[in-house]
Amino acid sequence: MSRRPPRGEYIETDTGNKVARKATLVGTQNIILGGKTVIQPEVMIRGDLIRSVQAQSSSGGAPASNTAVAIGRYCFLSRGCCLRPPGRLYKGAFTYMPLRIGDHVFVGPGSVVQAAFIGNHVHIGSKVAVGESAIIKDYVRILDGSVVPPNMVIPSFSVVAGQPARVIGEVPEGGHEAFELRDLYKTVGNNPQPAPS
Amino acid sequence: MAPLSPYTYIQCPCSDPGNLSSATRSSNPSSPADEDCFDPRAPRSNYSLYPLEYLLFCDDCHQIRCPRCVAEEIVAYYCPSCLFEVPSSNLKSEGNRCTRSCFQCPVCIGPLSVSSLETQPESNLLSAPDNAPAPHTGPYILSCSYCNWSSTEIGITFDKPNNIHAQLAKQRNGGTTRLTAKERKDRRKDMAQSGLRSQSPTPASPAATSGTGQTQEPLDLETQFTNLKTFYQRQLAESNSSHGSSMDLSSLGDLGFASPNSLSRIMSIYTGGGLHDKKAKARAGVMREALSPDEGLQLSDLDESPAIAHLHTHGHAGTITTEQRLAQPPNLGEPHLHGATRFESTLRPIPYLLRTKRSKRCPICRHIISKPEAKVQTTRFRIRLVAGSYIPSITIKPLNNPAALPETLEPLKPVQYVLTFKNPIFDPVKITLASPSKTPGRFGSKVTVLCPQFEIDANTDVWDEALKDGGDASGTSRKRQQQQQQQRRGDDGGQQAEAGKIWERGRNWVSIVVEVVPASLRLDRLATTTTGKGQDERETKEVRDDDDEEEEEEEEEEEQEDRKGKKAIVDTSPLKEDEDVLEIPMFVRIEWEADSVGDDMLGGGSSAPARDKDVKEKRELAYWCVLGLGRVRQD
Amino acid sequence: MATTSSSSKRHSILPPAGPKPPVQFSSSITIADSALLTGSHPITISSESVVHPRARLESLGGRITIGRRCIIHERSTVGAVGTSNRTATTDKGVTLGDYVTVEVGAAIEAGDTVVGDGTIVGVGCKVGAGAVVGKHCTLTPHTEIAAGDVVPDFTVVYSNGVRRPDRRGVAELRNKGQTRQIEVLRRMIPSNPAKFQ
Amino acid sequence: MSTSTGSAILPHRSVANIRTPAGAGGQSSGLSTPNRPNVASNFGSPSSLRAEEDILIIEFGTRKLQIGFAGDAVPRGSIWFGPDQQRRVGDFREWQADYHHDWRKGASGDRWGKDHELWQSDIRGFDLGLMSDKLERVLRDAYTRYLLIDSRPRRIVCVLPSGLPIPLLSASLDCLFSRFSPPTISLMSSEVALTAAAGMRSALVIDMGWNETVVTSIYEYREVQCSRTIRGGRMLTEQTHHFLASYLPQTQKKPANENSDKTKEYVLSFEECDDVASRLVWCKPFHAPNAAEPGEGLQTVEEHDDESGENNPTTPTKKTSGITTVPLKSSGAPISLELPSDSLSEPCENAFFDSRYSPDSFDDHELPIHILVYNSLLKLPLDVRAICMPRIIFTGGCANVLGLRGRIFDEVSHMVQTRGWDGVVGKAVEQFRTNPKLKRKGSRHRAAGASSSSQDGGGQEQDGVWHDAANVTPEVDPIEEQLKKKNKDVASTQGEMRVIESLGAWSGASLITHLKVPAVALIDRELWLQYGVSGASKANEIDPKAQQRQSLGAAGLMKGASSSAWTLGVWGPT
Repeated sequence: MSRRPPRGEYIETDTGNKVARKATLVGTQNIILGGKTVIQPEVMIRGDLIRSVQAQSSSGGAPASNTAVAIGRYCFLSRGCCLRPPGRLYKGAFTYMPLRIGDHVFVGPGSVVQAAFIGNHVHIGSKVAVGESAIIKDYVRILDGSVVPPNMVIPSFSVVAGQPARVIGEVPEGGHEAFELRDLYKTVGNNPQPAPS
Repeated sequence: MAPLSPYTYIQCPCSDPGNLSSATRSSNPSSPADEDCFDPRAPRSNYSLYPLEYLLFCDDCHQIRCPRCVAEEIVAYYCPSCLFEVPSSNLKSEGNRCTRSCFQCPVCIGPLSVSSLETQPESNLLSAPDNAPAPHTGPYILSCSYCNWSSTEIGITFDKPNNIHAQLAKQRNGGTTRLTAKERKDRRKDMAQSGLRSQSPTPASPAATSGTGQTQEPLDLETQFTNLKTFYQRQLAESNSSHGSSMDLSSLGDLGFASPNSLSRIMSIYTGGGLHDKKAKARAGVMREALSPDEGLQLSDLDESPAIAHLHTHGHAGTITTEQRLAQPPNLGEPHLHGATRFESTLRPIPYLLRTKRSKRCPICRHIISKPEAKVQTTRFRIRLVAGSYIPSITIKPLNNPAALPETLEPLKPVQYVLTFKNPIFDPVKITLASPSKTPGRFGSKVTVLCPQFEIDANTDVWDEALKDGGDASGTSRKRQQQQQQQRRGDDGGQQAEAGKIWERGRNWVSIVVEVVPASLRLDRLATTTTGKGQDERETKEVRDDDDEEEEEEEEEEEQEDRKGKKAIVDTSPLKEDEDVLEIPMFVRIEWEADSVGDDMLGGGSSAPARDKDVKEKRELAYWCVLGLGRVRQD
Repeated sequence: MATTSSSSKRHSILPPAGPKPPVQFSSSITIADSALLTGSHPITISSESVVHPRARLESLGGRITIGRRCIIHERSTVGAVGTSNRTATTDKGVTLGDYVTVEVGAAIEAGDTVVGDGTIVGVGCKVGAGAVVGKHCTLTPHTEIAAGDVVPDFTVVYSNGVRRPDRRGVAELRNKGQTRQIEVLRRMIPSNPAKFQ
Repeated sequence: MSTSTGSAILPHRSVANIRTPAGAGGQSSGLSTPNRPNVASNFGSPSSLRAEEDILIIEFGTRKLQIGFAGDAVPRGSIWFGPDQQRRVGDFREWQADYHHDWRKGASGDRWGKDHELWQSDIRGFDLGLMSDKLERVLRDAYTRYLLIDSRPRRIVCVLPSGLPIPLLSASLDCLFSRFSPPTISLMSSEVALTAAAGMRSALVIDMGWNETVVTSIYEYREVQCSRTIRGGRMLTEQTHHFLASYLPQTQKKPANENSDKTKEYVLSFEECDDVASRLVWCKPFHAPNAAEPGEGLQTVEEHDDESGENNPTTPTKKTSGITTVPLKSSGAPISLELPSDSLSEPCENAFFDSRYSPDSFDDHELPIHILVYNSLLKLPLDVRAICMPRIIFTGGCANVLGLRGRIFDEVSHMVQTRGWDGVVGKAVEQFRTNPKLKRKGSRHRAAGASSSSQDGGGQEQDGVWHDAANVTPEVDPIEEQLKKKNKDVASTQGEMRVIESLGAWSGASLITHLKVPAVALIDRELWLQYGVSGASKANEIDPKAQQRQSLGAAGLMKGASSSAWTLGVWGPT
């Protein structure tokens, strides 16, 4: 991915986000990037699916908060993954809920994430489907091809896999550093640096 | 097969024969006990090998600690679904599962959620005004949003949306209510009276027992257990009053005492006389057998024809899979299960097993080596001494194209790999490697470590790293050029990375080159590959100047004669799983001189002053590790 | 915020304008203008259905008929030219019943493929050419229905193809939910049918 | 964090947590909620080591391990051994989407299903080290997953089949002592535990286990006699395999290969066959050779008869014209077989009865179960037999095969009626029976007890209960005498055949331990690590009293134990 088209493949924002030009961000005004976050080509983020309950005038939530997708720092959205806010029937009315993502979250290629909350230091493998309004706590590793069922809660330090996904192991004490994405952040962009050996 | 990325496993020294118990020592040669070479594929090795991140390190014993050789202590219990902490007192009373409303689907073990069976939906035309939706009212159900199973399938609904666990305990499948512990106690009381009455006719006749026992529904597990316990305890109490307190213990005293062939002794009981006899009398005197259901007697109903009929009507689909059966918790509400959970209709929602936060101690010096924060929600650790910050990490890359991994390794074609050792500690370390020239197992590949001994400079703290970053980058670019040359030369298979020289050196890392000649996985080659090295030399050479044909032929011939000799010992069973993975066992010895105050190894900056101290002490660490390079192509 | 700049540029890379298929839209449908409609056979979308941005409707393999109140999510492909070399006997490519949901990234191959009323085709599913999926079925994420396979009504396909009957009897409820969702979506997704006509 | 944080955090000092319930829950509370570990019933001083307050009960099986706390009604967890436990730590490949485990090249490819077993009864060339590795890993798993306890030392009670070879026993003990360091381990024979868990003192335990079926006669908590046959779960699964294989297209193509198929090569995975065996295989009800014969009178038999008879519509044999579809994957291409449901009883037939062959054509190690049961009853001394007959307990995995227990019961009771308690069979006997003159003469010199058969063959037809056997029994059990004195009206049943439910060996052990009954084989850690098996002294050299005293006084304290000799009980050297 370190090949360089003449005009930079990525747009590097002043907060250090690297957003691929070939990424599809719908409703950007409702998408918040924490900074130092990488969005690779063909990533799709549905910022247009905002919560609509206040429009329904039931449960008068703060109307200001139109944020659909909030992403923390040092996140890495791999090629072809898709983030979209979870929708659900709320008191008989349908609404979307915001999707909140912490820091150092890796989303593998081709994964579709409809979680309600993703903590810090979470690794989502490739071709994973995270069901609607799932809650994923910190230091969770989701192996490739898993299907996280809707509304599932995944506690910290879990290794998760399967269809449907289940906790199949614990992240060992020595495994925490592996979730760090700072180095990975350096390796992409318009002038990528090689990964330290 | 997906190309597997190179990996490293480390064998914890705790599984050395020295630390193993007598039985394991007295086991087969297949155990990794024999130090001379450790076979990563021996079945036992799987139990002693760990990825680096699973290993801890005791700072005082200066030893690696693996999950097998740490003492654990539980810091907190919590439910993995609702993330509520559970006090350990509840654990004793309520058991090891969540007692709130957290359940797993008995069909697909996805999470179950409580939802209400809503009333008839109003007309769903968009034009229809979306008037205030009906407030959720019971009955409620547990339903799986993945496989769409719902508790209505087993005929269970709930009145309240909360505390499902308690409500479920009161219900059998099909919705029939079940007595709770308390209710059962009351029932037992009045059962006791009726029981006395029922005992007056001789219970010997099944009529009587069935009178009390069979007409009522069979005892469920919990009840039968309780009844038995009270039954026994009552008698122990009685006997306490009659005999000395030690006697009552002797009542059941010699469970499993006699061996099957001691019939004679039994008989002596009847032929009278003998101490045994008296003892038997006394013993038996205090303990009689259960005679009625409320004493825990449960005649079994052998007529299983309804179940059989059910089996034949519902067929394979109606029965549950082995996984589903194993996932089912024991159902206290049912009679003792002789295949009770066999049909889908008998499934029960699975309450989540609780999880724990555990801190770990070194079993030798009792120091804590890992301690998480107590709160369930926090992920911080108070102490976390991971092996990764004490012993060098090893990364493996193919020499020729570091970027892409080769799909598979060509059999009999030499490949070179770069092993990079990174030193995490703040003292320079001396590393000595030893690996067998031929990997153990049926398919022995040739291994040559070009530089088995070298030193790595000390790790430096964060600042230096930051400063060095630029330099590093240039260094890497230099490395690239080198490698490109190497690549050119590598193609004609010439020796480039010369023996005894390290390949590359960085601030706190050193990389060396290992050359391997993967063995052929052909079973008919087995005979030859099991022969000495010399021949392999020949093989590999011949393969290099690539005219395989004739070489093949003479191979064949050789095998002919080889077979005659070797047939006996050669195991030509088909390829086992992972036998095509080229794994190198490597013995790593690390020596370094550390300040006697060993605490400074973790923290970054504090080491700088520490290094000035002249009090040094020599330390060394040695262990086997396994390098997995890749799969060998099957020809 | 920073990413808006990217969004403006993003419009420069819009779908390649292929042969415009003849379309037959109900006046009440909602179709995002970044949806991709290609192919030569006609594409029919009945009343109140929603087509998300970046959804692909390919009528190369035959005509595509989409029933009432269907939701075609982003990146899904209806009428994909099947990998299974199966020649359509008629010109019917794909027929979706009413209240059908095609989730993110799902692919429904062309060639007499039928998806019954109220069926959910989950995230990343693949329905082979000529397959007939019954009414009110649920294909959980990553399910693959082989070409020509038949899935009876009220079937749940989960865990790599395990099938079981759906005994909840909530078809009505689901339709209602779908209706609510459509209400919301048609407010959120700027519809531009004209673009395709 | 979004989700609600945990409630007030309690102190983790085990003292606080563990003691409070111990104080609060007296004897009574122990009764009311049986699934509370026996902290309640510790009338030992609470000052005994805290971690020991809950005693672990571990029941060893060939394929599964059940573990929990003493006083619980059921084990907290039961773990089955399988190939996936034998992977390296951190190897999650079985969960990868693209991973397909090819059972043909499993870690132990040719040994079909062997890696689902903890041990084999044949320990020649068996890697004990590997076994203890397996054991340790499974136990650690149980500790963290099911028991949720830390690794502080706890007393352990092991429930073992009495036939367990010493090497396996000592290896297991080694593993337990060295890796989990319990202060003491006491051994309990699963048969005896079973008996206790049925509320009995004596019983005929029919344990249809995995490797073999063992028939053990327990009398007064003693194993009087035990006989075994290889007809167990494994055979059932293999029969199932042959059965299914015979229906597979590829094997039908080459029927010549059939017998080689039987011997060596497998066409289906063990897992699949095991699955089918546990799900679909059932057992046909008993059919008397000639229904006209009198002595069909046993109640149970009647039930089975008329439900298998024409009059009853719900009879399985009637319905089983139906078809059962069995989907199979491991044979290569996925295929689903259409089998007549009726035929799915064949594996069971072949595995346990083999009625095709005449009874005398079997070797001793492969007797059909009903014959085995009958013989072992026959071998028993008269009064013990009379006690054991109404106390038959079925256990073991194969007891779950639908209809099997009833079938065996009926077979046996049929044999009893037709043959009586006469070891001798054959033409002579038949003539002797049928010929009245001979018979009258004979009945004198036939043993009083043995005569029970033929006469009460008549006597029992009325009410189907063998009062005669009980009455005929000459010397009455002194214990019963004493009991009668004690509480008048209580007599125990004798003579008639009767099957009793037991809670299972684990629950029995839990019960016994909960009642503070000391097991005879009580092994102290220090002693074991010093001497190992060799340190054990012969079972009958031990004075049980001494054992009790020491285990009575501060629970298994070092000096108490080390002061006296110890034994391995049934398992020990004799």
